[in-house]
Amino acid sequence: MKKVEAIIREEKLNDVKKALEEKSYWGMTVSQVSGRGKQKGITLQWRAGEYRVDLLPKLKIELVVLEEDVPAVLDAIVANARTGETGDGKIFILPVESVVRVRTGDRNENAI
Amino acid sequence: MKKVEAIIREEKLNDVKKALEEKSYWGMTVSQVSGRGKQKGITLQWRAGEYRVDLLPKLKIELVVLEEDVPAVLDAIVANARTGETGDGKIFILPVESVVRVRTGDRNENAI
Amino acid sequence: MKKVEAIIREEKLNDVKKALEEKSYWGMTVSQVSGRGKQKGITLQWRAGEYRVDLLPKLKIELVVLEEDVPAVLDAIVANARTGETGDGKIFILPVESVVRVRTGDRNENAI
Amino acid sequence: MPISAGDTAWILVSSALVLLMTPGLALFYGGMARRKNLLSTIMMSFAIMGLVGVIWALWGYTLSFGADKGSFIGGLNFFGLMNVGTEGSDTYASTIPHLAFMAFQGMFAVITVALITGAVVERIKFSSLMIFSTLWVTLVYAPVCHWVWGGGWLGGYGALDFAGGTVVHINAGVSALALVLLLGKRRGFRSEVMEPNNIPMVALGAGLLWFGWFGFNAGSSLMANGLAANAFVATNLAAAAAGLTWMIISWIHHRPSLLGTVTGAVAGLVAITPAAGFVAPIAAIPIGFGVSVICYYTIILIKEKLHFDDSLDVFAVHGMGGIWGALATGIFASSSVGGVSGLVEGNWSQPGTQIVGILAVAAFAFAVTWILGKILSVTIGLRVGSTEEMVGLDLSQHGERAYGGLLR
Amino acid sequence: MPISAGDTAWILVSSALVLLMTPGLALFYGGMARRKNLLSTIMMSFAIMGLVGVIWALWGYTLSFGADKGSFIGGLNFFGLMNVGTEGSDTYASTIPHLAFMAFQGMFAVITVALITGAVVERIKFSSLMIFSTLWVTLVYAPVCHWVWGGGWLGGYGALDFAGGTVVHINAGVSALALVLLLGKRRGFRSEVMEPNNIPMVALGAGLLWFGWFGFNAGSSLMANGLAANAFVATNLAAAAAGLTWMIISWIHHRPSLLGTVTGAVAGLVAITPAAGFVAPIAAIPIGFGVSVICYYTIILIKEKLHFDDSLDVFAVHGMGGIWGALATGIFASSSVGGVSGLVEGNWSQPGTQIVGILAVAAFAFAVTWILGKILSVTIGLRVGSTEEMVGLDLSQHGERAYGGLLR
Amino acid sequence: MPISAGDTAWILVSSALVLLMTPGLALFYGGMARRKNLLSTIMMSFAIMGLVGVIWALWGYTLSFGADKGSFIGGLNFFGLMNVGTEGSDTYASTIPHLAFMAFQGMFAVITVALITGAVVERIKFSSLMIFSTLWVTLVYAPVCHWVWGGGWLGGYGALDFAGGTVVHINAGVSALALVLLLGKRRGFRSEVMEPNNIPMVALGAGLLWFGWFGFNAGSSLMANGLAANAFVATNLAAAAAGLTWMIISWIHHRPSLLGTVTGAVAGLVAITPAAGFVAPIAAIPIGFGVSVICYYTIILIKEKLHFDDSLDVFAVHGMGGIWGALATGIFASSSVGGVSGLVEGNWSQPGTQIVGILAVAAFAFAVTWILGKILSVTIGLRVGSTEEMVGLDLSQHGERAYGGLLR
Ligand SMILES: Nc1ncnc2c1ncn2[C@@H]1O[C@H](COP(=O)(O)OP(=O)(O)O)[C@@H](O)[C@H]1O
Ligand SMILES: Nc1ncnc2c1ncn2[C@@H]1O[C@H](COP(=O)(O)OP(=O)(O)O)[C@@H](O)[C@H]1O
Ligand SMILES: Nc1ncnc2c1ncn2[C@@H]1O[C@H](COP(=O)(O)OP(=O)(O)O)[C@@H](O)[C@H]1O
Repeated sequence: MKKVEAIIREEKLNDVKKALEEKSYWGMTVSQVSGRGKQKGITLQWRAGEYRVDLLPKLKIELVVLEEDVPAVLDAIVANARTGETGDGKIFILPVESVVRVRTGDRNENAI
Repeated sequence: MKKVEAIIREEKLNDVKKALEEKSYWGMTVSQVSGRGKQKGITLQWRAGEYRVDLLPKLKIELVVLEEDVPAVLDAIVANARTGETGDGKIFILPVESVVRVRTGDRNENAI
Repeated sequence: MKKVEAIIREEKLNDVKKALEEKSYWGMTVSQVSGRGKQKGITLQWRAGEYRVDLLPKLKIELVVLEEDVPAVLDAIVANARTGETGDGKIFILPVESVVRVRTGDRNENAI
Repeated sequence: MPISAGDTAWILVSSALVLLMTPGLALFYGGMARRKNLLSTIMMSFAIMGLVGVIWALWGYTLSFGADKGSFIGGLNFFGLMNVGTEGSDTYASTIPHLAFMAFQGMFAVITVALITGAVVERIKFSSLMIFSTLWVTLVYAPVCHWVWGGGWLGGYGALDFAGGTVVHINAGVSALALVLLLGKRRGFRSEVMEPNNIPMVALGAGLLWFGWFGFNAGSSLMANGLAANAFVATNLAAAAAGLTWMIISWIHHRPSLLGTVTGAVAGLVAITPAAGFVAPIAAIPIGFGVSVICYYTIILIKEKLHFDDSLDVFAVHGMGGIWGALATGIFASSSVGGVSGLVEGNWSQPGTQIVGILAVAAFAFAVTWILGKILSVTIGLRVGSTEEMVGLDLSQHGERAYGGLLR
Repeated sequence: MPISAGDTAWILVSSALVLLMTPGLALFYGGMARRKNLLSTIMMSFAIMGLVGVIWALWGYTLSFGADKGSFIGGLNFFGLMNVGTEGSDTYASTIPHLAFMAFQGMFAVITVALITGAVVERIKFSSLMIFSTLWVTLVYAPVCHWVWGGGWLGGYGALDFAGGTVVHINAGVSALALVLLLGKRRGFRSEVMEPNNIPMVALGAGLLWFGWFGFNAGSSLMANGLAANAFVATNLAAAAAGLTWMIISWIHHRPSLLGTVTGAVAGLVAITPAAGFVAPIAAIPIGFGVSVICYYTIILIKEKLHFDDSLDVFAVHGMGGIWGALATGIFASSSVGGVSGLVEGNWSQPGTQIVGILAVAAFAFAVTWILGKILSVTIGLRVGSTEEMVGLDLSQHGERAYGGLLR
Repeated sequence: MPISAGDTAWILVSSALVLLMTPGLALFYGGMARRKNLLSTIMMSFAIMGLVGVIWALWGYTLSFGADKGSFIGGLNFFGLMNVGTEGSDTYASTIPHLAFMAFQGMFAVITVALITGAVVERIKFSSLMIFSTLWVTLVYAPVCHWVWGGGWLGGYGALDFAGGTVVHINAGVSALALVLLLGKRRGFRSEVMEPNNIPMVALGAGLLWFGWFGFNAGSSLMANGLAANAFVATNLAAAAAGLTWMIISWIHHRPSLLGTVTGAVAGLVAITPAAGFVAPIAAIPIGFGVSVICYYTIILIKEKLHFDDSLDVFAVHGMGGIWGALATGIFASSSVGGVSGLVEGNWSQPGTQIVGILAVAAFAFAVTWILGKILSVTIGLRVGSTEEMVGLDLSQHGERAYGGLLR
């Protein structure tokens, strides 16, 4: 099993969620993060004058899926989180050694 | 060393924390996440009419522990985060390659 | 590739960020977490009387870097997040199997 | 007539109370928007406090209350506050300084324009809103205000509007509807969940509105007298009854909702506005009950059946609430309160007169707003771009975000 | 007597100020609850504004201020606002419209019921609270109000209560205690940390309460005169002195606390309530000092020794603060202010009279509240289920959450 | 002269309005600080409401308004509110109770001290601030207040200050600058981003300030009369014009900013303060326009060129805004309003007189504040330790945090 961690733009969550849903990847965990990368921040303003913020709001989506599902999940995310501008985000794939469903105590494949 | 990532109900944190404490797993990191899974969301209401929210508030607990401690930690979490209803959460176990304690620079076993 | 997950004090973010920047590690993802460890909490007060909070605000910094960059990153974080008091935080290193840049679809080394 | 210190104190306080309603509205609306549009929503009200505040002194007051021109509009004799002094006016509220009357009326103009914004939040271009507001207060608000209160035809005709059911609420509500039709829906309307970002903020806003509304309604008696007390009690009772009613409706459908309760209270305040100085206070109970039923189901109709994106229900609450209030004034008016009888006292013609007022104002407001909106739409555009809308208006229109610091 | 515009202006404004106290209280309490119960806590106050607002007009006012029946309760001559008009009343406040007096008194009834809710937040069933409020305002508030201000026995007996130390604060505080004993503790009380979710919101609420309390106390002179000014100054000084005192106590124990400072200010406002029109303003300093000491250690006693879960310290602040205030009125009353001397002017009997008032109201309120609560408890139940409590009352009782959007 | 109910009602309400400004300021400032200093920032205002509230009654009022001693300070005849009663004063505002005048003036003292705190937030030691406030209100505020309004030399000399441009705003603004120079910069000033934590809170604070300012300015006429109405209208128009101007300036540089708009409105309120009862209302438009231009570029100058860390721009907004207002009063004063002509009516000497007032107050305030600050700095220290500053003043000074619950 793998954990897919995708950092995306906040406004893309709905599209990504729907795309995953259609491929019946329903389970996911989302959290608010701030990030920086190629995108060099945004300019905001004080009462007078401006300033730059380099850590921008992003969302992190975490999905734990079977190894064979990783490509499909990646496709769904990339296709729907893209705008083509810097700041679109990154996806990281991490190994997961086991999974437990709290409700039942089921393990691994049965628990996803 | 392993990282145990448990997604649980918000209201279960105290019980889980206490159970881990009793087994002397004190160190942990908690964050607010939103998730969906088998639990199909909740119904909230507008001024008039209703709507469904599918991403529900959950908490993520992260514990980095020695491999041999994983079963005990899992037991403590499963036993205390369960309600038996959908939405109880998931636990993921990930490999951790090394650990550093910032204060001392200690590594690995000594740093947990 | 590795994921470096550092839990640090909130007030140390700026120093850590700058140190990483100087070594040209620019990309990172930051999130708000609460943690406990050796640091046994802080005392706050009600209207009358006091209470202890054991989960304290921390920040989690996540950086995905090439394996060879890990030591430099660790050094930068440890050197700049330290105060010497309990509560300075922990760093975990996790394996990352692959990385995708959403904007371009680039993979792995090219995507970091 | 000499200036009365008691009346002056009351109208100055009432003016301050009505002024406070606009920040109250900013929070009431702001809390219901999504977080990425929170500042933008609040900004609309504050910008209008500045813009309309200045316009009112320059030409708004004189067009509304200047010497009557053909029963349609006021003349320019009060342009730039000329001839508006510390003595009482001959025409209006002679026991208070003319400036106090002007100030009180100005607060109404400000909040009326601000009310409209609730319908267009989360997608209107800020520059267009500023131009629209300038034109609207000049070409819609001033004439309608003149018709009803400034010596124009509608007041003369006998349409009753104690504190602005027609001038403020129907006017704003119907204009909001016209803009909604022109602007179209927000991206994701009815496909994405659009949760209010901060319901406690909505409740705070509602609390300030309720508080300020005493100035709005009881101040409209323009003296600190028995009529003011009558309006005061009717106002409070309508808010209470309507809040309670909406709570019960939401309970029947689901659970007793705070958002519903405060919406109901505001709807009750809308409905009692035209009636407060014409009906016996106890009539506020049926008026408040009626308005919550009407507005609740209007929201369902508009949003779920017609699929109009009247985002914060301005037409449903202010338009329909104002219409019900105007009608209810014709029904419940009591000659012992405001000198005019309504239907329940056997005056069968008053509801008809009220309907003429409703239709005239609604038609005028809709038509002129539509034309103004259309012109803006084909020239500089009414709507922000799609990316700007997705990112949120706080960043895209104002270069700010509501909650700073590292993270949200 | 003819209506005075100045007095009318003052009482209408005061009524509006007291109305604003309930939303202020909603925020004050709301900020101290946990986030999952934030809307629920706010909702209690707003629902009561609706419910008691309507009840007051229907039967609350007449039971409190109607023609005296046996020194115990008012008759039905003002039922449904019958005979309550725009002229002055013969009996009460004859220089203002009777409706203004009625409105002012109604605001007191609303906030008194709302005050109680602080003790029962985070676990009471909303439906039971609504029924309880209906019964309590009828069977406890109205009689006690009648005893003290409506021509009943306690006012006649000579117990002093300028603006509601007994009628409002002791009444609410003791009733809160009775409910606390019936309801039991919140899950996790004293084992889990229950942090206030939003202290800035508490401070805002306290600011609105302080502001509104000028209407409460200085408005209780029912004229815009020297006595009103006396009450105004005493009110401000008590709030200031008590806020400062609580700050210092918290500093001695730990650090100067904002939550403590604003709690102290509110306690000072409570304590000065019965005294404001009877004592010289400077007496507000010892009164304010005393109340903070008393309430601070009462909280410690109640929560840490007795382990009663008086969640937001209603008994400690309003009950004990009100008792101290009533006593202090008997101590510091000055005949040159309100016509009655207290202990320091050598009138040894006044404290005794005050104690009779305190005991009578406390006993009555406790007993009737206990009975009402018990009946509800054994019929429909007073408390939400354990899962509902854990999930939070916002979701379980109201189907809403405070902060929408993707995440919290 | 007998007490006027109308005037009394107005001044009591105005006092309540000015009281509300301090919680308003707490939120206005609080929202601009960083989250870790949010409670601390709010606490400063609330602690000062307590501290200065008590001091004013004990010795502040008498030093300001007691029998004149050498044109410099008031005598002790009103010490502890001695001789301040429910009758009108012979000297001040004879149509209202002396206590009402005292209360009204006390609210000014409170907010003036609170204004200063904006310059020193996020690093001043709370204990030092408390001592400083005690000394400052005694040694700076009371004398300056006496000079201008209490029968001292500056009022006699002919310097015009209707509602506190000099006494409140220049006084606070210049004192703030002195403290800024003594305290030094916050850690990370100009190297780290210091975002306002909550702009909606800033807007709410601004709304409450705007509302309360009607009491501040229009209440300063001390009667409910034409002059009050004049001041009322000027106040609103200045806020509107200045808010609009600041919005446009921010738009020219970047985007129309909400933070800018509300800052502008507050600056407008500052500038009109000394002028409100001396200029024709329409003059509020140039005054409001001017103040936003001046303050905007002063902020840039102070923060970006001089690198002074006047954290929340107290000198820029209140100091410079107050100076412009005082000057503008000398320019636009109209004899038909307040009996004195300014430059535009051909009185070339009035601006000079105003400049004397500005310089005298600025020099005195700067010098005494500097000395007080220096003494504190070398004795107990003005500043928190570096770790305390990094952790934030909420935890380090007050042992509290703004938002409780598990996470932020
Ligand atoms: N090396 C990295 N480690 C962790 N997170 C990263 C890293 N690089 C980028 N990110 C995350 O991805 C987000 C988008 O990265 P960015 O480089 O701006 O996008 P793009 O590659 O499309 O230009 C950042 O805001 C940050 O949260
Ligand atoms: N495949 C998944 N990947 C990541 N997180 C998941 C996944 N499935 C479930 N979760 C997380 O676990 C939480 C509980 O899942 P759910 O299926 O509702 O519980 P249960 O299995 O007890 O019914 C979800 O809200 C989500 O945060
Ligand atoms: N075993 C662990 N698993 C996960 N997070 C941990 C663990 N131990 C500590 N942490 C995180 O690191 C933070 C700092 O730990 P602490 O032990 O207080 O620091 P130090 O080791 O410097 O004394 C904690 O607040 C928590 O977030």
